[in-house]
Amino acid sequence: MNNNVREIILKNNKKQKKSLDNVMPVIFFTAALISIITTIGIVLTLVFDALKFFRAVPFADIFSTQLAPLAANPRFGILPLINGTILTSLIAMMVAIPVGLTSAIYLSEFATEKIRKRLKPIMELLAGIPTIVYGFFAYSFVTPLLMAVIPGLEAKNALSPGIVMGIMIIPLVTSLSEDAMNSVPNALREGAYALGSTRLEVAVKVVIPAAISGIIASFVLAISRAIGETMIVTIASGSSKNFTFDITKSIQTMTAYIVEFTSGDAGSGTVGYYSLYAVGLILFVFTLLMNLLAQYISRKYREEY
Amino acid sequence: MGGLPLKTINELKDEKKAIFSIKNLNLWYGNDQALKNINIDIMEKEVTAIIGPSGCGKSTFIKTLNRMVEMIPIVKTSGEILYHGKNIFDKGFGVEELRTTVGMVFQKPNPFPKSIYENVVYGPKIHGIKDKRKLMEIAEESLKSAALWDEVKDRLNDNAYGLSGGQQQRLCIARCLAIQPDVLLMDEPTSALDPIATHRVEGLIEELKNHYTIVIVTHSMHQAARISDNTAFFLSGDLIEFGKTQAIFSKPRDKRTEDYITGRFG
Amino acid sequence: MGGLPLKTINELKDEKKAIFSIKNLNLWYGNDQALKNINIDIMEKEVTAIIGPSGCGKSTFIKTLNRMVEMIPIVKTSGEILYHGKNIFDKGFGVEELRTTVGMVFQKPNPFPKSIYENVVYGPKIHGIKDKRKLMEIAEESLKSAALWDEVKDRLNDNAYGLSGGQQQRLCIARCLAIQPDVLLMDEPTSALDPIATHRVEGLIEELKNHYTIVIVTHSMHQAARISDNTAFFLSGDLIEFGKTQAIFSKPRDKRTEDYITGRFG
Amino acid sequence: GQTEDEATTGGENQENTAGENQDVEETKLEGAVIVDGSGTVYPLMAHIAEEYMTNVQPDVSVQVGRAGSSAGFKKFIPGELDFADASRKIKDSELAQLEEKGLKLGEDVLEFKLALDGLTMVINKDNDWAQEMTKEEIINMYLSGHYKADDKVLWSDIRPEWPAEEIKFYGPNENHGTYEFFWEKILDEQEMVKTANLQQEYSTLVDLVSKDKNAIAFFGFGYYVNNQDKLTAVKVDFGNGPIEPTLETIGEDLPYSGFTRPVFTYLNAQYAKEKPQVLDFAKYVVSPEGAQRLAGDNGFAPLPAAQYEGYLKQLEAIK
Amino acid sequence: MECKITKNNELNVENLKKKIKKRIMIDKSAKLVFLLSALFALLVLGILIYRIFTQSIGWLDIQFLTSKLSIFPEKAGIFGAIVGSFLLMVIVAPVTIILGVSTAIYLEEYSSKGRLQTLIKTNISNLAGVPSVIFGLLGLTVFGRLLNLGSSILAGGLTMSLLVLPIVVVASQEAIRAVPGFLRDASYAMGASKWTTISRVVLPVALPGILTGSILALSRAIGETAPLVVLGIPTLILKIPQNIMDDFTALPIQIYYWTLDTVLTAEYANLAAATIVVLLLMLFTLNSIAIIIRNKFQRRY
Ligand SMILES: Nc1ncnc2c1ncn2[C@@H]1O[C@H](COP(=O)(O)OP(=O)(O)OP(=O)(O)O)[C@@H](O)[C@H]1O
Ligand SMILES: Nc1ncnc2c1ncn2[C@@H]1O[C@H](COP(=O)(O)OP(=O)(O)OP(=O)(O)O)[C@@H](O)[C@H]1O
Ligand SMILES: [Mg+2]
Ligand SMILES: [Mg+2]
Ligand SMILES: O=P([O-])([O-])[O-]
Repeated sequence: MNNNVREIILKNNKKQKKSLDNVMPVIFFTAALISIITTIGIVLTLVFDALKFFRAVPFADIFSTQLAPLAANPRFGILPLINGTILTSLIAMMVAIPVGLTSAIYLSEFATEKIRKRLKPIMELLAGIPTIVYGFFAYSFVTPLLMAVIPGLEAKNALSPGIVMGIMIIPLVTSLSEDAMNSVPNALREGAYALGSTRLEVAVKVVIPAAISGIIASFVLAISRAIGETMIVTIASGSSKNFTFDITKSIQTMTAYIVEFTSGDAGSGTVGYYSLYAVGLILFVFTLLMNLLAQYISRKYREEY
Repeated sequence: MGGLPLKTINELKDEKKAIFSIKNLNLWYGNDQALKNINIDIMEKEVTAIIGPSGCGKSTFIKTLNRMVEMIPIVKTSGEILYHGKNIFDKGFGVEELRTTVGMVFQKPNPFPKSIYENVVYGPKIHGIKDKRKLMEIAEESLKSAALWDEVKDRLNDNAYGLSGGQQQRLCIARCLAIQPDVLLMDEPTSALDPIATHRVEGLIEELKNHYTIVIVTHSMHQAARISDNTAFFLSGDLIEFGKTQAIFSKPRDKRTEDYITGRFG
Repeated sequence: MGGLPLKTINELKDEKKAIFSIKNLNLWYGNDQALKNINIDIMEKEVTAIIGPSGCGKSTFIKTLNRMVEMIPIVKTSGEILYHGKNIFDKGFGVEELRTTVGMVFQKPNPFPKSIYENVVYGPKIHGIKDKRKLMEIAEESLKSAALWDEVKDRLNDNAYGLSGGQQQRLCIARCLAIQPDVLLMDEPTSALDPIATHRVEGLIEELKNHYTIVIVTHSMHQAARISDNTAFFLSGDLIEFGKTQAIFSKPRDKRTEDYITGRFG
Repeated sequence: GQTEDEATTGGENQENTAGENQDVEETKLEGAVIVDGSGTVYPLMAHIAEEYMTNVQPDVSVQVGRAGSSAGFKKFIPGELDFADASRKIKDSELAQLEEKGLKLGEDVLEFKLALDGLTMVINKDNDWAQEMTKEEIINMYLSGHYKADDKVLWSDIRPEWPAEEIKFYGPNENHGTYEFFWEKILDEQEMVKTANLQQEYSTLVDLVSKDKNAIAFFGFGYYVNNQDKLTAVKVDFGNGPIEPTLETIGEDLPYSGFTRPVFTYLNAQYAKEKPQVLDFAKYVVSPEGAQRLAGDNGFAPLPAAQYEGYLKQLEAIK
Repeated sequence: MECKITKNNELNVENLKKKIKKRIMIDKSAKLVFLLSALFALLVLGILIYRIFTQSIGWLDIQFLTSKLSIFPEKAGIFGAIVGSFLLMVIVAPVTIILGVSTAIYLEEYSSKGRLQTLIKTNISNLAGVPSVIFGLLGLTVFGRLLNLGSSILAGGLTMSLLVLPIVVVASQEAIRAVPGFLRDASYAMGASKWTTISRVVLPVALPGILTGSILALSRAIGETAPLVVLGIPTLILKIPQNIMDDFTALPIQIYYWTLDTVLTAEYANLAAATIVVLLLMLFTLNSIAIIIRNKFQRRY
């Protein structure tokens, strides 16, 4: 045996200060704080300037349908934006929920392993396409297509971005719903099959009710995504500030308002500039609540089995 | 049952015939053969017990009778299972129909996460019975037959997961009975239960055996001896011995059967 | 060895003294006490076997000796373990230092997913030895001591996961030896191995016992009897009997020890 | 077709100027020049910038934005820009803000008139009734409350023989000089119809009008002339019969003068002193190679050469 | 115990047989509908790729990839945007990976289960759901204005880093959690300190998972548009950026502006399509690398 290894090691250990071991945790902790600081940063950024807005504009005006932020006597009714956001999100959900859910049922209850293996990567691909590409697709393909079918459809409208947003969200709904269905114990399926159920009956009467909270959580998350989606609506919805429920008309969402405002005048301390942050704050709160709700619901369903 | 002219119990006893005729049944999981050339007749209105050490193919066999084994994609079968004279593997033979007349009770109670009532009427409902009153009738009758009625009649709308294990298992039996099957397949129905619950379920099975053809997998020799008319002993996929329970337990023909019954292995 | 003046084996035998003195050791996992008032002296350059039925606290005890048991946050201890006369639970006592001189071999071989060479020199490297030539020397020496050199000398840069289980276990031993510990703790080092690999590792341990203080947990009475100088028998956290192996195996003082050794339980 | 022609002429010009400029070029400059403001001026300025970067100073980075004239001034006043393009003259209020910062027009901030633009009323290609309108009709239709209290004006409100369909009013939003020109100079600062859909991007306006039979919008001639295949320009009757906006009719003394307006760029002369690339680009803009040559291509009527020469002299004085 | 004598005539064999046929029919049609629904995704993907690909034909060539931007479609190229996107990644990659992996190490190895850990975890999952345009506002206000970085690559990169940080954190956490405890034990038993164990055993083993997550984060960042638009990237910027303080344009920004101006210059649609093809190819490559890493380094223990 080579005798001096022990001595070298002991000597090294004596002089080796454990500085790294003391420093690294601090570094990591600091890094972990960055994420908290980011959240605080977002909240402060939004609240700070939004407060100026809320102080400058009477509450009644904020909850009006009149929006003309740049006019000589500006009006800051936020309802057109909220309405536009809800309208496009609703359309998106009307596409994403049926298609996403039925796809999930197919993948989880009907498809053979082989088909599942082929379809899932396609869903993943679809989920990985940047939203700007969907925006281009909405503008250059879906809108002209719809205009050919629906007379009176404006060149910029709520329908086309809504549909494309829905398509964009399908993979999210599908994969989260499928996860929820997969976590339903097989014993339940067996129980139902043994009673002579068809696959459809098992899916609809046993699996979906058992997975319902996970499925609903996926819907809520999808709504949150739709509310926060920016580029598709910016490109295809035309930024009209009218308060309308007509999906063939141009509308503006909260996100598109932020983009429009910043690509024009984001330079100064006007009320219009502060309105940007007020809208951002409302958007942030909206999506945060949705996310918390989704987390709450899905935590509940995890407890069930 | 089900469409057959009703007869008195005595008449039935005399005319007893095979409800299932299994002929040269082989079954593979992928490349592993789990059932090897099985030949058995399951007699109508009798109780057939399936015994054998763990992994010998008992569950596989019983799940083949209602084709539940096909839920596993890698399963391949050969041979015939004649049910009322018709091969259940035939193209034209619908598994939904088969499973409607051949009910199954699982090892672990698996009620749906719904109310007790909804659990029982699940079967009738999917088979198209919509009338509320009728459904309630069925629920009551089935729960009574499953000896559960008195315990749950005041809480039919409570979630089934609130029941004890033994109650859940009886609920699963009631759920089966609600669609009036001819045959009941039971895969170790009491092995997940505590002794008291086991006792109650065993009592129920002894009742049921007067009205149904029952195939029951069990690890308990006592259970097999007490309940069954016929016993089949499986060993690593082979049917080693099949015959009257009394005969098998008193003088088994095969040495391996004897070893198993006397607890020398398994 | 290690800093101590070299003596002949005879001299050592005469001067043997306790390298570990365990005094009134208690250990709790949360509220469950796993070790109850243990008192043992582990003698230098001897092999101490720890035996006892599953769950009796063998692993817990051996992991206490190098304070690995503290990796589990709910662990609480009381009492003293004197290592070379110093209490290892003292504030000033560095666990890294302790573990440098008290090596450990686990039940399941756990080489790093690195090359064979990197596995062996891991210890020297983290302890500050950088010289390539020196490291190579250490690797060769340790692998030779672990009776693995001939089998791996041509594939030192291959991944350790390409080795068989027995080879992996010997590699783990070599990895320990590379930092020249005083003590080797072994927790059922052969129980995850097939008979041939077990044989090889056992042979190695018999070699090593000439140079190291070894504490070995084992389920095999043969192994304990063959290898060890002293044996400690644990039963649900209590040290039932401790003494010369020969004495314990030939005439155990305690009835429970006898029952265990003769295979009547455990 | 349109753009291709433009592109090829652009290409030819580029070869010519490349040759000429080789002699002129003295020093290689680098750094950034930041231009923002008018969307009307944007195509012209972007064109000039590109020519400058390809042929004169390839290492200088001229960034051109199109936030709108007012938005441009809002960035120009605090010193974020080297140039602010504008499709209207700088307002007194903006001048006052500049003076607060110690910047005087004529000394620290230089105004260059670049060319003349004709404000053009555009309608859909399928609109075969409103191809000619009087100036009054145009004013009245855009005036809030003039025809309808809810501003849902029908074409038939203007002339009974026109279809009884609702007019869709479009225009650039208040960030834009074009909006202000229209509101101040044409509507005389009276309130505009509330139903008007005002947009940030001119491209969106072109798109909307080109696809809606009942749409009408107003913007610079350039955006019309480059999209003639998609839009129709309304011939405006200023009292002497309908006049079509063309490069021949737009001008202060020409028939379309009623809707003619100059377009500008404002230079921060302090930056021009500090940053040679800013000064150099400013010179290029007013040189014969710059606005003068490229105005026509982009739908602007050029000014007399003397005007540009004056600006060049002004710039030469800086150093 | 009651006998089952009351025979339910609705459950008689004939009746059942008829109903079962109907139910099977419904089941089969539902299966078809569900299949079509699942194939809808495939259909859309097909149309999207086909459309974009055909629109890009004739425009996507070496000249397009190596030229500067131009207002003239024939001359226009996206070299500047490619460099811009690349430099953006040069910021995003190290910042996100360092912050993300550090956070994951803290959460998995150092933090004790407690309120702070829960706070950080909830915070990260909520941060993942914040709309990207809000990150744009944050970037504009904090990096653009407060730190005076304007719309430089650095400002854009830092904004993007925060946006994709949760992806890296979550992926790294999973990778670190998947490192078996017996490897840690082996290291500790050799007298290794915590940091030594983490740096020499845990991180190398977790590396493939961390890399996969990081690549996915990058591919998200490379396609994000909204934060950059809000940050205020100029419409026309010809200069190829040289360093991280330069203003820049990136591939998605270019797609955005060209899409906006499609009505003005029809060929811009082709330029946008060609740029999308480039962007999608980049994403495809990144994702393939991630998949290859995932498959190649599948756990061996
Ligand atoms: N899903 C499956 N895939 C592959 N092999 C299986 C599957 N299910 C069972 N097997 C194999 O088939 C054989 C018979 O299994 P089976 O479950 O029928 O045994 P069993 O007699 O019911 O045992 P136990 O008493 O433990 O329930 C076993 O060797 C088992 O490993
Ligand atoms: N991490 C832990 N947390 C809580 N209790 C534990 C933990 N590890 C062990 N125990 C308990 O401590 C007691 C002793 O366990 P230990 O692992 O030391 O037994 P053992 O003698 O090594 O058994 P075996 O022969 O099975 O390895 C057991 O009752 C066990 O349940
Ligand atoms: Mg079984
Ligand atoms: Mg142990
Ligand atoms: O964009 P404007 O030219 O109208 O300011």
